[in-house]
Amino acid sequence: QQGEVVKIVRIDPLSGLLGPVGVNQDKSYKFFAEKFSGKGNPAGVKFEFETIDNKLSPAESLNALKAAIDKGVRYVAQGNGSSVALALIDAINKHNERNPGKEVLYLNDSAVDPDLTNSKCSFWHFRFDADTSMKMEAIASFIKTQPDVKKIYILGQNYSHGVQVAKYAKETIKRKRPDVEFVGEDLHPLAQVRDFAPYIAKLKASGADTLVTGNWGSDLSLLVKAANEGGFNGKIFTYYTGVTGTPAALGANGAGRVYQIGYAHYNMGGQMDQWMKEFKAKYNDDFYTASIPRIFTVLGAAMAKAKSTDPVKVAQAMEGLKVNTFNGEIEMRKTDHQLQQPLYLTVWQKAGGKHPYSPENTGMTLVPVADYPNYVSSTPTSCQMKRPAK
Amino acid sequence: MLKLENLHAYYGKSHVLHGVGFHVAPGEIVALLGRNGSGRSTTAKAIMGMVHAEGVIEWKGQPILGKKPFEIAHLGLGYVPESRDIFPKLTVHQNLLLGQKRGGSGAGKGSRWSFDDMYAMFPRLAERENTEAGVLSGGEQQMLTLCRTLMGDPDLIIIDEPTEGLAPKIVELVGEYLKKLKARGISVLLIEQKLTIAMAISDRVLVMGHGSIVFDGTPDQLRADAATRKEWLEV
Amino acid sequence: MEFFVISMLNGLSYGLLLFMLSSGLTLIFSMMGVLNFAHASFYMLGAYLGYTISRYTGFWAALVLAPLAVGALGALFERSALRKVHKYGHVPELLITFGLSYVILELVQLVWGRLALEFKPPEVLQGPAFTLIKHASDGLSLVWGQAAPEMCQAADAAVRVVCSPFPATRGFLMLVAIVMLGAVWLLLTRTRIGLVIQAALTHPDAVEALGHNVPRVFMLVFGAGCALAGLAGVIGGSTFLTEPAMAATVGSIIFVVVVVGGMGSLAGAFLASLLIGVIQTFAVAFDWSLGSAAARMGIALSPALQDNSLLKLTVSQVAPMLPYLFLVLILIFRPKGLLGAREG
Amino acid sequence: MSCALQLKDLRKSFGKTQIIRGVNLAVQPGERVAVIGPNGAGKSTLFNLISGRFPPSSGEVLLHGARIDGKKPYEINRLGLSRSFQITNIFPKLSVFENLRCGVLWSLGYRYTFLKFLAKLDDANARAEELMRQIHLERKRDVLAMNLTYAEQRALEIGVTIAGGANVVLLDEPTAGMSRSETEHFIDLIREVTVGKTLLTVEHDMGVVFGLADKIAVVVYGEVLAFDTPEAVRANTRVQEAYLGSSVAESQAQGH
Amino acid sequence: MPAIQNPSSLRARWIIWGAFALALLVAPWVFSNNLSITILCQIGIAIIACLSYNMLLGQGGMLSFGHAVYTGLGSFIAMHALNAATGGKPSVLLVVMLPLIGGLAGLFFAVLLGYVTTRRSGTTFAMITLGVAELVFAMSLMIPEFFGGEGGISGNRMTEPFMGITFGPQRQVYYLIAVYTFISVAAMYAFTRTPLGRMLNAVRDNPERVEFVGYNAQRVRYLAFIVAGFFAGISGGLAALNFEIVTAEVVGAARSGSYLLFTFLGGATFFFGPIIGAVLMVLAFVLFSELTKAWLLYLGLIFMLMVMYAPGGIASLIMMNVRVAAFGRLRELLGHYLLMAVTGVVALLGLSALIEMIYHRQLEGAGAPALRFLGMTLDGGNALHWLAAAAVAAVGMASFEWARRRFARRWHVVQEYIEHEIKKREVAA
Ligand SMILES: Nc1ncnc2c1ncn2[C@@H]1O[C@H](COP(=O)(O)OP(=O)(O)OP(=O)(O)O)[C@@H](O)[C@H]1O
Ligand SMILES: Nc1ncnc2c1ncn2[C@@H]1O[C@H](COP(=O)(O)OP(=O)(O)OP(=O)(O)O)[C@@H](O)[C@H]1O
Ligand SMILES: CC(C)C[C@H](N)C(=O)O
Ligand SMILES: [Mg+2]
Ligand SMILES: [Mg+2]
Repeated sequence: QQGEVVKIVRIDPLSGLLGPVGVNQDKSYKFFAEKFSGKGNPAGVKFEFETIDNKLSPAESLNALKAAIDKGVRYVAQGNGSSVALALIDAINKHNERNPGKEVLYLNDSAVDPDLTNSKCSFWHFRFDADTSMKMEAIASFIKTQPDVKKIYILGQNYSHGVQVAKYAKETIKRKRPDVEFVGEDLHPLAQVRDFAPYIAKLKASGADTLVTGNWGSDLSLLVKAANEGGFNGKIFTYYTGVTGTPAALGANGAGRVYQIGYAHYNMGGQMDQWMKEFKAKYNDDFYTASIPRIFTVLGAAMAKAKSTDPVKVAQAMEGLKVNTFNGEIEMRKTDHQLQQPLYLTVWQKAGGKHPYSPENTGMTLVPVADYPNYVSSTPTSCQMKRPAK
Repeated sequence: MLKLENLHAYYGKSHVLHGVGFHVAPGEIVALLGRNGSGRSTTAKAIMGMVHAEGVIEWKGQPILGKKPFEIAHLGLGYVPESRDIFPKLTVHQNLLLGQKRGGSGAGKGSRWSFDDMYAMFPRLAERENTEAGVLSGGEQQMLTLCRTLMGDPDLIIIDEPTEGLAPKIVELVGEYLKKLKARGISVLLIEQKLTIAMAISDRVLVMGHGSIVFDGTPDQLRADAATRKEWLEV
Repeated sequence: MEFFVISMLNGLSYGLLLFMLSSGLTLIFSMMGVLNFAHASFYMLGAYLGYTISRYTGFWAALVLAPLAVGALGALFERSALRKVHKYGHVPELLITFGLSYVILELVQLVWGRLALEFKPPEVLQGPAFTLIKHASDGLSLVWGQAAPEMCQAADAAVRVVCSPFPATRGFLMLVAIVMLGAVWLLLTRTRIGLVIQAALTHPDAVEALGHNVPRVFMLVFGAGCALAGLAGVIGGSTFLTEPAMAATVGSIIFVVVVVGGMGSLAGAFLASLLIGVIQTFAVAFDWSLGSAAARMGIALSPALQDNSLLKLTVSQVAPMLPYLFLVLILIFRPKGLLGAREG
Repeated sequence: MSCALQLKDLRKSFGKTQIIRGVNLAVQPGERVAVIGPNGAGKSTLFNLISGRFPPSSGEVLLHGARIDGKKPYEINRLGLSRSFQITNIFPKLSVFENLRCGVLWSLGYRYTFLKFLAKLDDANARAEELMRQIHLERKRDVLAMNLTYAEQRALEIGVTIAGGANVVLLDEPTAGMSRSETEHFIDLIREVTVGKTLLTVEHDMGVVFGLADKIAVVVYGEVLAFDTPEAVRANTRVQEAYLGSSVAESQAQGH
Repeated sequence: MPAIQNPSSLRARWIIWGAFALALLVAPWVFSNNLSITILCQIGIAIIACLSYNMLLGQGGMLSFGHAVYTGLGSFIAMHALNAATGGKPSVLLVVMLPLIGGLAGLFFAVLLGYVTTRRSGTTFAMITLGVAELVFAMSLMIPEFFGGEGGISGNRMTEPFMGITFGPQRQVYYLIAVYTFISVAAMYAFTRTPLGRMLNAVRDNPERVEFVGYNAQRVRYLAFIVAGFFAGISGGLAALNFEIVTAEVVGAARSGSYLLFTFLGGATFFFGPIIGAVLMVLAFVLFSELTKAWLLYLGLIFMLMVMYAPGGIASLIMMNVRVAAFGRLRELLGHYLLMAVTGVVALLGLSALIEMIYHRQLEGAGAPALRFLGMTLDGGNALHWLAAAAVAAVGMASFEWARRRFARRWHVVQEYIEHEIKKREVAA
C-alpha cells in the first residue's frame, strides 16, 4: 500500500480535432499525478501517468487499451469523444469478464453521454464530469429565473452529444418553464459547417431570443461569431466555451451573452487558484478540467479505505464514497457511478475584479452567475448495475 | 551557319551517334538520308538539345551544345519531329499560336510567316481551323506540325520525314514549299526516306550510316556514286 | 422577404468564399491535372502567415505579402519535389501533395501552436457593411453600416422590427473573390500560359522545341495557384477562424467545386461555387423530411417509422452534404461537369 | 451470296462539317481492297464508322448481310470484324505475348471468366505463340510493348488486330513510318496472315497499294470517286489529278 | 504484373507460399503478448483490404477514394449478423462464416454503387468515389438505426465452447483471420492469372483498344470492382470480429485515404506490394504514434521521399535488387547498402533528436522536464544538446549523401551491365 505505484493510462486524442483538448488534459494529469503522489494522498501511493494517443478513433482506443493492459495497467482514464467512451466501456466489460483477476477500471473525466450511467452503465466505469442531463437541469433552473427567455432555438452537432443536448433541453426546460416556446431545432454534421450565417438567419427568422447548443471547438466559435455578425443578440447557453482553443477563438465575441454550464470555473478561489497559477507557470497553459484532481482525491481516499490498490476492491470502496474537494463535498453515487457535485453557470465577459483569471490571454473570463448544489443538478438514473460477487 | 563536328549521342546507355560532322550553309537545302535506325532523327534531336550528346555543335558561330531546347529554339532553329506531336486537345489555330515564340504575339510581327501564309499553303488546315487537332487526319497533322514550326520564324528548319503518310500529291506540294522556304532565305535540313523528292529539291545530300556521315555531296554526285547508294540506301 | 434577401446574400457570399478557396485549385487542377491535396494546407498557411505578418505590417500589407510568400513556397515545392514526380503520372503527384499536407499541418502547429489564433480583420471591416431593417408596418429598408439601436426596436412592442446586419468582412470577401475571378481569367485568356501547359501535358518536348520554357511555366502556375490559396487564407482566416483544423474542414469541398464546375473551366468553377453556396444556404432553411413529406401527402406512418431517423432527416440537416450528392450526380450524368471542356 | 462488307449511303458529320458524304461500297468475301485518297478525305473516319468507333450520322453498314451500324466496337468485333489503327494503339505495359493473348481471349470464348487460369488455356496460349512467330517477335516475347521499336510496335498492332481471327480485317496505314525494306517484308506478312480473309487497307504508298490490292477504292472528300481494279484506277484521270499527281510513276519506280 | 517474375520455377512458388503459410502459423508464438497478437490480427485484415484495393489501383488503374465504404459496410453487416444471432451466444459456425457474410455485403454494395462509379474512369472515377464516400460517411452519423450513431454497434464474438474454441481469446481469432488471409491472398493472386484479371490490366493500359478486341471495358471495370468489393467486405467482416465493435470511422475518408497511401507505399505495380503496405499501415498507426509525438510529420516526410525516389513503392525496390541478384551482381552492392544504412541511421538520429526536442518544447512547454530519447536525456533548455543534435544530423546527412553518390555510380554500372546482358540474350534467343 504505502509507496505502491498506481499506473494510470489515459486513452485520448493528442492529435486531430480534439488534440489540443487532449494535450491540455494530459498535462493536467501529469501535473496532479505529481501533486497527489505519496504524501498527497491518504493511501500514500505513487501515481504514474501517461496518455496513449487514440486519434479520437474507437478502434485505435481498443489497441491502446490492449497496450495498456499488456503494461499491467489497471486504471484507464478517458474523456473526449463519446464514441470512444462507448467503445471503451464495452471493451472493458468484455475484458473484465474474460480475465477475472485482471480487472481494469475506467475513470471518465469528461465524456458526458448520459447513456454511460444509464442504459450502458457499468460497475467498472466511474464518471467525474456531470452528464448532459445534469448540466441541462442547471441550465433549466437558471432559465427559470430569466423571464426574458421566451423563445428558444436549439442548434447542435449531429452526433450523440448534440442530439442528447437537444433532447434534454426540450424535456428539462419544458418541465421547469412550461411557458417557453421551442421555435426551432437544427442539427448539423460535426466539424463540416464552414459558415453558420444561414443558421443564424434561420434562427432570427424564427424570432428566437435564446440559443442552446452543445457545440464545441470550431463549431462553437464559428457559431458565436456568426451570431454576432448576424445581429443575433439573445443569450447563448453552451457546454464547452472553456474548452482549449475556444476562448482564443471567441475573443470578445459574445461577451455577456455566452453562458457555460460546468462543474467548475476559472475563478474558484482558494487552492484551485494556486494550482491554476502553478499550472500556468509550468506549462504556460490554462488548467480547466477540474474533474482530474477530483479523480486523484477520490482514488486516494478509496485506496486508503480499501487498504489496497486492487481495482475491484477500490471500485467497491469508491461506490457511495463522499469526499471533500476544492469546492465542498462530492459523492460518487453508488447506483450509477455518476459523481454528484455542484454546478456553476458562468458567463463570458471581461476579466478583472473578483474574476481576474483570463484563459488563453484573451482578457476575458467566465464569471459565475449562479451555482447549483448537488441536489439541484442530480438526475435520476435507469441503471441496473451488475456487480461482481464480493 | 550550322556546324557539327565529331558529335556523339547517347540514349541512356546505348551509343547511337559516332562522330557526326557536317555543316549547313545559309539558304541551303540539305537532305539527310539513310536507313531506318541509322541515327538521323537522333542527330536532329541532338542539335535541338533533346538527347545527351558530346562534341561540337555551332550555330551562327556560337556553340549551342548543352543549351536547353527552348533556348536553342529562340536562337532561330526550328524542328519538326518525326512523331508528329501535335497537341490533341488544342485547336488547329491554337497549335499554330503556340508555334510563335514568346513576345511574338499577334500573328507574327516581324515574322516571315502569318497564319494566312500557312492556311494558303495547306487550305485543308484553314477548313479545320477551329477543330481539335487530335481529330485531324494523319496527313493534316503532318501539315500542322510543319506550319507550327514555321510560325516560330526559324532561320534553319530541321524536318524529320515530313512526307510520312502524305498523299503523293501533297508530297510533291511539300517539295514545292521547301523550295519556297529556301527562297525566303531559310535553310532546311531535310531528313527523308523518299529518295526521289530528296534528290529533286536539295542542294546537297548527306548519307548517314551506323551513326556517322558516309557521304556528303550534290545529288548528282550521289546519283553517280552507285556504290554508296547500294551500300547505304537500297535494300 | 428580408429572410430571403439575407439568405440570398449569405448564399452568394458563401459561394464566393468557395470560389475564392477553389480558384487556385482550378488553376492547378484543371491546367496541370494535379490533384493538389495540399491546396487547403496552403490556404491555412496563408491564414497563419497573414496573421503573423499583419502583426508587424498591419492587415493590408499582409493581404499582399502573405499570398506572395505562400506562392513562393508553392513554387519552391513544385521545383524541388512535384517536378520530379510529374513524369510518374497523376497518382504519385496526388500522393506527394498528400504527404505535404501532413507536413504543413505539423509545421504550422509547431510554429504557431495548436490553438486557434485571434486573427482580427482591420477596423474598417469590423461591424456590418449595411443593415437590412424589416419593420412590421413600414416594410423593408436598408441603412449603410450599423443601424442605430433605436431603429431596431419600434416605439410600441406590438410592431416587430428585425435588423439583419450584413458583415463588412463578407462584403470584402465577395469583392476579392470577384477580383480573383478576373485575375485568373486574364491569366488564362490573355496569355498563352494555359495553352502551353495543356500542350505540355501531352508533348512536353515538342513544346520546348517550339521555344517555351515548360518547367518554368509549370512552376509559375503552381506558385500562382498557391498564392491564390494564400490570399483566400488571409481573408478566410480573419473572417472565420485561424486554427490547425481549418485546412481539414475545407478539405474535399473545394474539389467538389472544381469537378462540378468542370475540368479546365474557370467559369464552370465560378458557377458551381455560386450554385453550391446558394443551394446549401437555402437548404438550411427547410425542415422538410421524408417523414413530414409523407405526412403532408397524407400517408400515415407507424410510430416506429415516425422516429426512424432516416425519415426524420430534414433537408436542413443534410444541407452540408448536398455538394457531394451534387458531385456524384453531375459526374454520372454530365461527366464533363457544368461547363467542362474535357472529361477528367 | 451476301457481301462480306457493304456500306449503303453512309454519312457522318462532325458538328456542321460533313466528312463522309454518302459512301456506297460492296466488298466480296476474300477480296483485298486498298482504300486510297487525299489526306483528310475520310478514310480513317470510314474505318471508324465501320468498326463502331463513332456511330454513323445516317446510312447502313452490313457485315455478311447483317446491320452493324450503331453497334458498340466490342459487339462488332465479336461479329468477326477487326481493325488496326493509324496511330499505334496497343497495351504499353503488357508484354508482347500478353498483348497478343488479350487479342485472342474473347474469340476463344473465355469472356470475363475468372475461374480459369490463363496458363491452363492451351488453345489461347498456342494461338498467341503462333501469332508471335507470324509477326516475327518471338525474341521479344516478354518485352513490354512500350519498349519495342516503332516498327516492332506496328507489327504488334497488326498482330493484335488479327489475333481474334476476324474474317474481315481493316488496316489503317499499316506500313506508315517504315523503311522500304521493312515495308517489303511487312506486306508479305500481311498477305500471309490474311489469306482467305476479307481485307481493307488504307495506304499512301503506291508501291504497296498496287502490290497488295485486288481492288482499289478511291475516297475523295468523303465520297468514293472510284472503286475498281488497280489498272483501271491508275488509268482514271480524275483519280490522277485528285490524288496521285505525277509522282505515281516515280513512287513505283522507287517502289522496287 | 505477377509477383513471381519467372513462373518457370514452380518450386520457387511452392517455397514462397509455404513460407507465407508458415509465417502466419508461427507469428503469434513469436510475438506472443496481447498487443502484438491484436496487431497481427489487424495486419492480416489490412493485407486483405490493401490487396483488394490494389485490384482497383494497381491492376485496374482505378484510383478510388472510397474503398473504406466496402470494407466498412462489410463490417457493419457482419456485426448486425453477429448480433442477430439468437440473442445469446453465437454458434462457432456463424462466427466462422461471418467474414463471408461481410464479403457478400461488400459484394452487394459494390454491385450497387459500383454500377454508377465504374461507368467512368480516370479522374472522374476518382471524384465519384470521393463523393460517394463522403455521403456514406455522413449517412453513418445521421442514421443511428443502422450505424449505431457515435457509439457504433458492438457485439460479442464469444461462442459456446466447441472443442475448446470460443473465439474469446485473441489467439483463436487470430487463427481464424490467418486462415482467411491465406485463402484470400491466394485467391486474389489467382485472380491476376485469369482472363478477367489480365483484361483488367489491358483496360488499365488502353481502354479504347480493349473494345476492339471484343471486351466491354466498362464491364471489365465493373466486374473487377465487384470482386474487389467482395474481398474488401471479407476484411471488414474480420475486423468486426476482431474489434467486436464497429463505428462510423470504418467508412471514413481517412480510412480510404490510408488504403491508398499504404498500398502505393508498398508498391502497387507488384502483387505483393500491398502486403508490405498493409504491414506498414498497421505498425504506423498502432506503434509509430506511440513511439513519437511527431509521427504525423515523419509519415508525411516519408511519403514525400518515397514518392520522389521510389515511385514504384518498396516492392519495386525489392524487385530491382532481386533482378540484380538474378544477374549475380548483388554482392558488390551489399557494402554500399551497409554504408548507406549506417550513415543514414546517424543522420536520422540527429534529425529526429532535433525534431523530438522541438515537439517536446512545443507540447510540454518550457518548464517541462527533459525528454528521454532512446535512453539519452535531451534537455530542450540546454543549448549544448541542440548543438550536439544538429552536429550529428549534419555529419550524418553529409556522409550519407557521399555514400549515396558512390552507390549511385556503382548501381549505374550494374544496370548498364544488365541491359547489355539482356540484349545479348535476346539476340541469342
Ligand atoms: N528513345 C530511344 N531509346 C533507345 N534507343 C533509341 C531511342 N530512339 C532511337 N533509338 C535507337 O537509336 C538508333 C537511331 O535511331 P534514329 O531514330 O535516329 O534512327 P533514324 O535514322 O531516325 O531511323 P528512322 O527512320 O526510324 O527514324 C536506332 O538504333 C534506335 O533503335
Ligand atoms: N472526331 C472528329 N471531329 C471533327 N472532325 C473530324 C473528326 N475525325 C475526323 N475529322 C475530320 O475528318 C476528316 C477526315 O479524317 P480522316 O482521318 O478520315 O482522314 P484520312 O482519310 O484518314 O486522311 P489521312 O490519310 O491523312 O489519314 C479530317 O479532315 C478530320 O479533320
Ligand atoms: C470534451 C468535449 C469537447 C468532447 C465531448 N465530451 C464529446 O462528447 O465529444
Ligand atoms: Mg527518324
Ligand atoms: Mg487516316
